[in-house]
Amino acid sequence: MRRTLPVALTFIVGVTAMINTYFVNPSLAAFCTRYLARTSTVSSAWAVGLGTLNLMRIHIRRINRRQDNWQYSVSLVVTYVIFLFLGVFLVGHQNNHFFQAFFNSIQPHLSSTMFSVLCFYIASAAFRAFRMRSMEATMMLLSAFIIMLGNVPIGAAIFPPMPQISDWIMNQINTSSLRAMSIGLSMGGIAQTMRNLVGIERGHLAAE
Amino acid sequence: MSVDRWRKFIHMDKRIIYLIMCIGVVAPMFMTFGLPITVERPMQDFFNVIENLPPDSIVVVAHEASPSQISEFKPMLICLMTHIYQKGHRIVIQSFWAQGNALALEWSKSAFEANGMIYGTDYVCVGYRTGLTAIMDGARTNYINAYSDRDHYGNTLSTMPVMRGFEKASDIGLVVIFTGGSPGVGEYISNWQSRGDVMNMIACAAAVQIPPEMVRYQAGMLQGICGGMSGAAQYEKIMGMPGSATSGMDSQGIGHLTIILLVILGNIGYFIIRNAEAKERASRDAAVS
Amino acid sequence: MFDVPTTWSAFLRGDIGNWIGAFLTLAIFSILWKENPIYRWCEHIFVGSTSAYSVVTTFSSTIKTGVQTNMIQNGDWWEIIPICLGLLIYFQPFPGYRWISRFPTAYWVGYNAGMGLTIRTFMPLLTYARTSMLPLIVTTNGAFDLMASFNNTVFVGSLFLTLLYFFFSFDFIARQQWILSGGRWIVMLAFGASFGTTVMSRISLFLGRAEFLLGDWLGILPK
Amino acid sequence: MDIASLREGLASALGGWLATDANNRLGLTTVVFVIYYASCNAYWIFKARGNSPLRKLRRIAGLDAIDEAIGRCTEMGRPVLYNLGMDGLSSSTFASLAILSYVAIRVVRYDTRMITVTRYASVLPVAENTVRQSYVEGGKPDGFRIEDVRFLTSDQFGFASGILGITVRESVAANLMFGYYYAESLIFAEAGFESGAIQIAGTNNNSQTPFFIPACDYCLLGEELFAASAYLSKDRIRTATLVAQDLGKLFIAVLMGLGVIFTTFGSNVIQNLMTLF
Repeated sequence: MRRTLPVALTFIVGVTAMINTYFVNPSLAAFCTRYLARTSTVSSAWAVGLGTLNLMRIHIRRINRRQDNWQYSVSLVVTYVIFLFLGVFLVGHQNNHFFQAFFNSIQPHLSSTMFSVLCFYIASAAFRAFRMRSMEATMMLLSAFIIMLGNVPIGAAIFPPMPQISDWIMNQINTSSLRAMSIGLSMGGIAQTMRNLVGIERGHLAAE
Repeated sequence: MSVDRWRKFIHMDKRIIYLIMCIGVVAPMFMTFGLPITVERPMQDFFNVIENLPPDSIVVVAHEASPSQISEFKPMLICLMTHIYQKGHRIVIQSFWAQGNALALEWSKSAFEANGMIYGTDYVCVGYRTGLTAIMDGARTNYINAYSDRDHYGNTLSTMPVMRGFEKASDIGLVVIFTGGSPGVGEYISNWQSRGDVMNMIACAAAVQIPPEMVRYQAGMLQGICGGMSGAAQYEKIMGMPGSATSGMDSQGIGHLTIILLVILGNIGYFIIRNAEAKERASRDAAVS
Repeated sequence: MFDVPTTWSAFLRGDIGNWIGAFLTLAIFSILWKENPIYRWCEHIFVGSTSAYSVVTTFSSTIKTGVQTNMIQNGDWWEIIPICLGLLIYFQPFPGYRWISRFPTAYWVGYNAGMGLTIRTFMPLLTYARTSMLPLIVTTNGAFDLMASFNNTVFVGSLFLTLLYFFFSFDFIARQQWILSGGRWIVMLAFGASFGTTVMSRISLFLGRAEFLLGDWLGILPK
Repeated sequence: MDIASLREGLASALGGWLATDANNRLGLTTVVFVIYYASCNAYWIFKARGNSPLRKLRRIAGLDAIDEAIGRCTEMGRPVLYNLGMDGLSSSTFASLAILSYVAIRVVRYDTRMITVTRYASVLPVAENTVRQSYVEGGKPDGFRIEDVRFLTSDQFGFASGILGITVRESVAANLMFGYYYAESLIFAEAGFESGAIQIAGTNNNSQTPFFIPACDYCLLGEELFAASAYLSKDRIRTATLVAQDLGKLFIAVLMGLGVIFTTFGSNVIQNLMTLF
């Protein structure tokens, strides 16, 4: 019962949400958006709390036991507490001007810098891995090469038809192959979801 | 180079690669090479749409962007604001991304200052609101009411000269959508275009967003596209005002070339080492037998 | 509940904001040299601040509106059910009662699985099929169009080769070496092209940061 | 055959209750396909319950390498890092959870440490349960350490920076990344390379696979990620669903093949039949 009931809940909720989209039935559709979807949104909001409890537990334990890097955990917990305090007690919560200004003086810089580190990683990954070791690697290297040259004016300056060749690869090979892969991926995703829905895979249920 | 040198080269510290890449990208910011830029069809169409607008039109600039798009969108905004102003149209900036409005004002500041454009007369920013569908829907009957008669700074919209004759979405002459993801072009098309309010739509797309917007361009939903940094550079070229995108394209060119050269050299090294090792093995086998 | 003067926000948006931004930017870039204390410190700040931010936004936009607006103002008392269901997840850490926390998880898995099997998940498959039905022999104005025919043949050929490569349980296909290697080559060509197109946007990102550091912060960029 | 009148008849018969799409008119075809796919599943699952031998699966190198990666961690005494991907409870995360339970059982058996990370808090309890279950099945229920299943933040690059730090500081020896990834894929892969880990990755985001291929030792291409659950568990019913999945693709391939043949000879019958309602 402790195992069957959750599996049944999964199945009933899932099938209702699914069936709804196949048929035109205003009352079922209204039920789904009003109750099913809302329940999912509201109840999963609590998970965020569980997540941060996990985060805090790890770092507070690290501080208590003076494990490696505990000083950094202090800064994490302090930042967390400051932001939580401001967010909870400032008027308007996350829409408060100071909360926004404070968050925006930190997050966008960190986030876009972390993102832009990729500019260097992409260069080093290309240098390290693009070797003509096998036919496959050569294929990947060649097309990346042509596309890169086709994308910048320098490519056309070196070899005038380069943009056309790169367009051809994009339109004929990239599009078609990715389309075939998307077909496979959707089918795979569907099969995987179905296994979870009918309870063939139930690893997500808590152990006793 | 000897085989050992090559071996050292292909196993070089990746920090050297980072450094080369950094120099390759940053150096052109200080000295522009002026690599050739050709204006492509989608960009020419983009330009022509603005050229052919009836005078004194209202142009909505939907700046659906986040800070990381600065290098692509800032030069586009500068050209776009100048272009629209020179053609004698009025600009209304809006955005459904939390930071989009403030970013649009900040990034186009130099264009506003250079042209002497006046807030409230030549351009206005209506600010961020949540509830995209409700607002876009409301704007179809009364734009000012949908934005509760307040602009980005909390001033009254309806008394501003820039808003004269602008009641509902169908009064808009053109929507320019800056798009870096969702919400983006799709929302404007489904809310305003497919319901017949505004037919004229052009897009400024971040590089990652070019392929889906191209599909819309080919389907005729968008009349023109200014795509990525190369689009911005083309715009600067047509407008005759070279700026950060033109030098950015030099950076792009050198950056791409750096990666390409690294890959070529890496492969040359790889083949030289492989040949040397094969020879070594052959001579060792010969010695054994 | 309290508020602070707007000058505080203006202060953060001014020059001091540029200095904070520059420091954080350089700290993150320092990871390229090696993992170091300054990066580590920034990383922890990053995780702490964004984590708290997501707690604040989620609770105030979902649970607070649920309780304050929907339940108390509009009298929609049924929302107590999802709130209680969500709360059950907090039984997770207690061994004897852990099974209770299965109910919210089961609900989420069920709802998400259901949304993953809607008609909209199946439709694109058939849209792809329909839009890929290209004629292999194209005639333009009554004359045979070699280029278009060749393009369509390549398109359909690489589509089918890729599709066949991903059949797992068909022994017949698994024995055809030409499908396995041909399919893999096509896939690699496609992935190489995707790699090549992405380089541009990554360089743009770094250019953005470089402009911030050299222009907004140091002000040494030529105008 | 008069397509137009057929269309009209179907529209008046089905219009009130069967959902479709005004532009594509694929409603009926989709339902036919769903019924076909469901019956394939039913048939093969029924068959799998018997004793008749099922079909053999094609080899997937990336999945075979998982054992090697865990073995190496055990030898070196360094942890495994398991990344559940950047998506909430979607199909890719489900697939990743299936691989996680396989990996976790081996980790328990070899007494190796494994750090599991997830971006969304709603995945956290699910991941925790999966790992805990493996410890129970492995006979070491007390060996489970709650701090090894971690949530950091749902901010995309905040999470990426955190994982980058963990990978390098804990000097992981195997970096397993399965699930949906966005642009940060290369950050994880470079971090794993930096710490000298064996890296195996698989994502259903085709625009990120090109970054995993050069940076990782093994990379699952496309839907190999979804085949993993059946492939690793060797469970008969899961294999049956995989066969049904292949049959679903076969349907589309045959449809497409017919379409190509018909259009080549100048007839649009297949397209018209597909878009009746």
